[in-house]
Amino acid sequence: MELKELYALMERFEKSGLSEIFYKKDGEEVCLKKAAPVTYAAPMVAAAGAPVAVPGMPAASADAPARHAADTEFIRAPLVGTFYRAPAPDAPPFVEKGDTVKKGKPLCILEAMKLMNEFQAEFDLEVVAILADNGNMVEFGTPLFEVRRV
Amino acid sequence: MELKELYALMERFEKSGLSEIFYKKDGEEVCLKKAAPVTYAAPMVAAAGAPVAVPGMPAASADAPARHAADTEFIRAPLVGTFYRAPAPDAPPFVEKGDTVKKGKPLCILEAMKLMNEFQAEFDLEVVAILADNGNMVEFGTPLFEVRRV
Amino acid sequence: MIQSLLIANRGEIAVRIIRTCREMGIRTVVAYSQADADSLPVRMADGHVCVGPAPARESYLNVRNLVTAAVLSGCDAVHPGVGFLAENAGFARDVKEAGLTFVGPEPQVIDLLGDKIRAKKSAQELSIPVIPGSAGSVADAREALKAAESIGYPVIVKAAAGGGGKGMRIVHDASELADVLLVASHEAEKAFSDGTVYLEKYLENPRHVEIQIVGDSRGNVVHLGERDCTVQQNHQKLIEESPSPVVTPELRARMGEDAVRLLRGLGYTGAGTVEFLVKDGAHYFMEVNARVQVEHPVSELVTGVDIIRQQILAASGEALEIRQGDVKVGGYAVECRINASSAGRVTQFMSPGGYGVRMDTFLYVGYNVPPWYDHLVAKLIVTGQNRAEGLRRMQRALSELVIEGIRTNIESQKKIIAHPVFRSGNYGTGFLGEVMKEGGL
Amino acid sequence: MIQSLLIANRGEIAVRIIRTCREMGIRTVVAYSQADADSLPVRMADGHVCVGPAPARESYLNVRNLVTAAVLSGCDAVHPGVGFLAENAGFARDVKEAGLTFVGPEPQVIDLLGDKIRAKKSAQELSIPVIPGSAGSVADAREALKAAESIGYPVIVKAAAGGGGKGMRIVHDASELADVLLVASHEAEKAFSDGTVYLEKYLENPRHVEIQIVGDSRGNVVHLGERDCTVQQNHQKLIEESPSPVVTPELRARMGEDAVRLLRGLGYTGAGTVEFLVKDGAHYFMEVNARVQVEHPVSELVTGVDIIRQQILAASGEALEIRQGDVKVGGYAVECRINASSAGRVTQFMSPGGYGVRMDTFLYVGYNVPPWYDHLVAKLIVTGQNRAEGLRRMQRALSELVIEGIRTNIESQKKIIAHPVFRSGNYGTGFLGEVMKEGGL
Repeated sequence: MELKELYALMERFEKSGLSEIFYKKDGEEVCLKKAAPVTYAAPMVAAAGAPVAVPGMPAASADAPARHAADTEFIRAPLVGTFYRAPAPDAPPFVEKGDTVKKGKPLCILEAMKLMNEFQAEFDLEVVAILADNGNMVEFGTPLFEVRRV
Repeated sequence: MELKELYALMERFEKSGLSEIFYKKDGEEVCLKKAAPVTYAAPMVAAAGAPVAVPGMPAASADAPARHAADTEFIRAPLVGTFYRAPAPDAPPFVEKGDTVKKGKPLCILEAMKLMNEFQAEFDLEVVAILADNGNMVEFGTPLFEVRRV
Repeated sequence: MIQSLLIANRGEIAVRIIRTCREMGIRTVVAYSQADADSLPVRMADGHVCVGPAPARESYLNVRNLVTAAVLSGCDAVHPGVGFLAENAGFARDVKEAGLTFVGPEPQVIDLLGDKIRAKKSAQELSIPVIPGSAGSVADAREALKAAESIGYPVIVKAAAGGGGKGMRIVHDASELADVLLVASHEAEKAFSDGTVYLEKYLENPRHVEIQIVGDSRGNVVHLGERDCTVQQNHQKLIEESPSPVVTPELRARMGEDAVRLLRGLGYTGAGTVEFLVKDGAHYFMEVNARVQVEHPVSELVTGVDIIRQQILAASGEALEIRQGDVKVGGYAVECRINASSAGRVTQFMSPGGYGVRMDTFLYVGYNVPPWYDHLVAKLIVTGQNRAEGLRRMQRALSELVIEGIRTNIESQKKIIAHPVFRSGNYGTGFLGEVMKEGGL
Repeated sequence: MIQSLLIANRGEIAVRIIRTCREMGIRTVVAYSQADADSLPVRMADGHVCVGPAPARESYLNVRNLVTAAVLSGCDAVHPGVGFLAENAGFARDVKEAGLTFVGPEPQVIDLLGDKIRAKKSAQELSIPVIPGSAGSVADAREALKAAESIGYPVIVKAAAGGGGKGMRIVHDASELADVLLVASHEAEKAFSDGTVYLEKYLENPRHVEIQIVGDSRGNVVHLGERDCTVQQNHQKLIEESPSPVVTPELRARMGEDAVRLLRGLGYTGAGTVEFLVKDGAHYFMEVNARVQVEHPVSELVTGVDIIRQQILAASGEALEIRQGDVKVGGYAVECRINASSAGRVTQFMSPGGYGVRMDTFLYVGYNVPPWYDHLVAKLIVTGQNRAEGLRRMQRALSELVIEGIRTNIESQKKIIAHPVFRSGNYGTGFLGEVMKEGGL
């Protein structure tokens, strides 16, 4: 079996209601299994009725990109707070998309309980994408930047 | 088996009521499984507490052999009743294991509401096994005999 | 006292009966069809007997197999549940002839109440208000026309053996009557193999209000207040509540007394329901359901009386544990029937819970809902100090209820509970039809 | 009135709070750890904010993230639930300083009641019977010996900041005292970073009986009768019931009045519990839990009062909906705590249901129970007209409960409910330990 055949089989299998496939042919053996999945977010949300829209409710976890490119990584929010790209409303942002940032240079500010927490780059990096919006709330773990080590 | 044949098999299998398929042919093997069709008798039974033992409670469905040999078949109880192998307590049984029985000859009696219902062979057959016990209750569908057409 | 009970039924009512039996120390044996081998009642009961294949007429309506199963599995009584053979006098007779106790009224009482004309006559004789109508059945169009003239149009044609709206037809003027009569009689003949029909004044958009009764063999007959079942979709109840928004204490007393007088007169034992129509503060006897009803939990929750328990005590020849004086209708309770509109495997099920919520169901994750039987899969019942609180709680509970793998009416129940007209409490049996027309559901 | 509530907790208590909020029209936002992203409360709430990784000290105990989450998600109040920060005065202060409402008593009240010695003093000043003991803390062995002599052995050493049995030691004679004192003080130091200890007379095998209180900011303080929590396994409550088999109406009145007097004196608002030991018909003040308790549903079901609702009303500055005169303890209720002894994916879950059964849980099929937090996974509560009926119903309900994929204590709860000594109602806090020794569980 060619690998692309195997991928095809895997795709078909994932769509199927099956839990296991074992296939053996002239010395070749393939075994596919599923773990009990079950994730039922949707219905509960529906059940919860239209949630009241509130300024500052974290879009975060929902909207945040689930995965990043192979050669990049996320810098995530280490605390709950308000995300600021600049040291002051009228000041220019610390970093822009495409910037190369040296280790120790500031990336953003997270405000929590009236404290301005500045966060610096922990390694030399290139800013591939800025994922949080200035002035918005971020949750613990919300991806703030997608970066590439340089 | 070609992969497209395998896909066809998978589709057919998903539609089927089967839970598992194993297929082997000159060195080729295919095994398809569905997730356990959830049977949780045990806990509920345990939960039910020790059921009161009652003479005549159908051992049937539980004890009855699940499958028969490839070349034989079951004759099942068409009604709920008491299974008798003979026309009268002192009379010899209608049939014994190993007997060959001609179509139309009596096999057993099922008593229901004081009525003795005699059941005859619907085809020429050999009695491979007698599965119900004389004088015991049988449910609808309880296997009474395992027979081979002759 | 009953020692061992065969339950000749399935689904949530079988589960309901098993629960009370277990609390009473009564052994249960469930009779089931091959389609129900994996059902919850089969798993919960102390014993189970397969009585036939999936089609009900060969299993749950198979009198011979059911009675034989009861005798051979060592039961001393049979509970018919709801539907199937619950109001079948012949089944009750066969059960008794087999030397077993039938959990329900005497066969001849079932017979009498099954005949809507005789039942109505019995009510009239006890001067219980009935809907003006023909004196008994109408043999032909001529008789019907005469009756209709005296009653006044619109009139409704009903089947004597009727139920579930079959053989029912509304007639607005004389010109229609003859034809409609034939249709209705034919429909009744088909449905009940009895084409007898009669006429009644057609009440526009009334309330459906019923009185829950329990009686024992010692002459005690007690009513547990009313249930309002006005929210119906083609004669199928969808929501039941108690107390009724339109029943005053005075009306409750009058209806209760009438219901008790009627069933005491018949020597009624066990659980039963007297159904009335209520219009402009007046009540009119409609019919008696000679069995426990799907919506009985509503009355259990406002009175604190386990109706199945009283039913079993009465069948055992014991006295009821309550007298009319003990019955206090307190607070409010409402039930939403959760019906399936498709069969299949339940892939997820989350039951509502918490304060004031009761769930009666036979669903579980992995259960394969068979296509053969009634579409009721769950009864969600909540209590509150009053109707407003109860309906808020029902809305909350419905929002928690998750059933996946089969289609259900959960969303439409949410819409009904939230509907301003329903909230107002001011509507009639036509309400749901109107809402549907508006495309409101 | 509170408009939008952040729930700084998880599991069944978070679900419990969401339910009442939904009935009150209050928006809910659940703060959750990364381990709880798939949890039921996160799915049920109108909003949710991740406040940290799995370890509680970085999420559910992370005051900064919790308060920030409340402010930024537009909440005007915070409910601490049970455990975690529920009795942390510092958290209550930070919540108030952020301009939010804390659903619980005032910080200084939490502080005072958190100090077992000061709490006991307050009770004494109101001439509420307390367990004879040292006047305040004991600085050293010499003081302890003097106190013990005057009290009489056996005595128990307790931590001032105590709870959950930590820093508790029984001393049978003077020779042991000095050593035990050091161990207990050290243990207390480790557990509460406060080694202060005090002595009390050790009551052998008493009953644990507590009074449920709700108070508002307008001086209304009402008690909802008692809960008997005598069935404990190393100071962990397993079964709670109301009314208590050993509390007479007179004793109930005395305990209730004492509890109300104490908390009114402190200007207590919201839900709280005053715990007593009962021995030979006398009651002794033990401590106050300045929060709602796990077992509160038992009192809800015998009084018909939604305690979480009263708690939220009180926090909003509203008046309680009940006065002492309205409170009737009717019937009987009992709760079994269902605890998990292993984490993992729930492969099947069947909740008991039907008449008189309430289930509070956050389990569902497919949920992965995380290993990080409290082992309570469900509370099964049933009602009955009396204790005998209630216990029969509990046995029935436990027999229906199916939880697969994780190990639970369902079987041992069945054994306790069926145990003749438990049925007799005549036992003390030592009961379960004895039964376990006999290998009875």
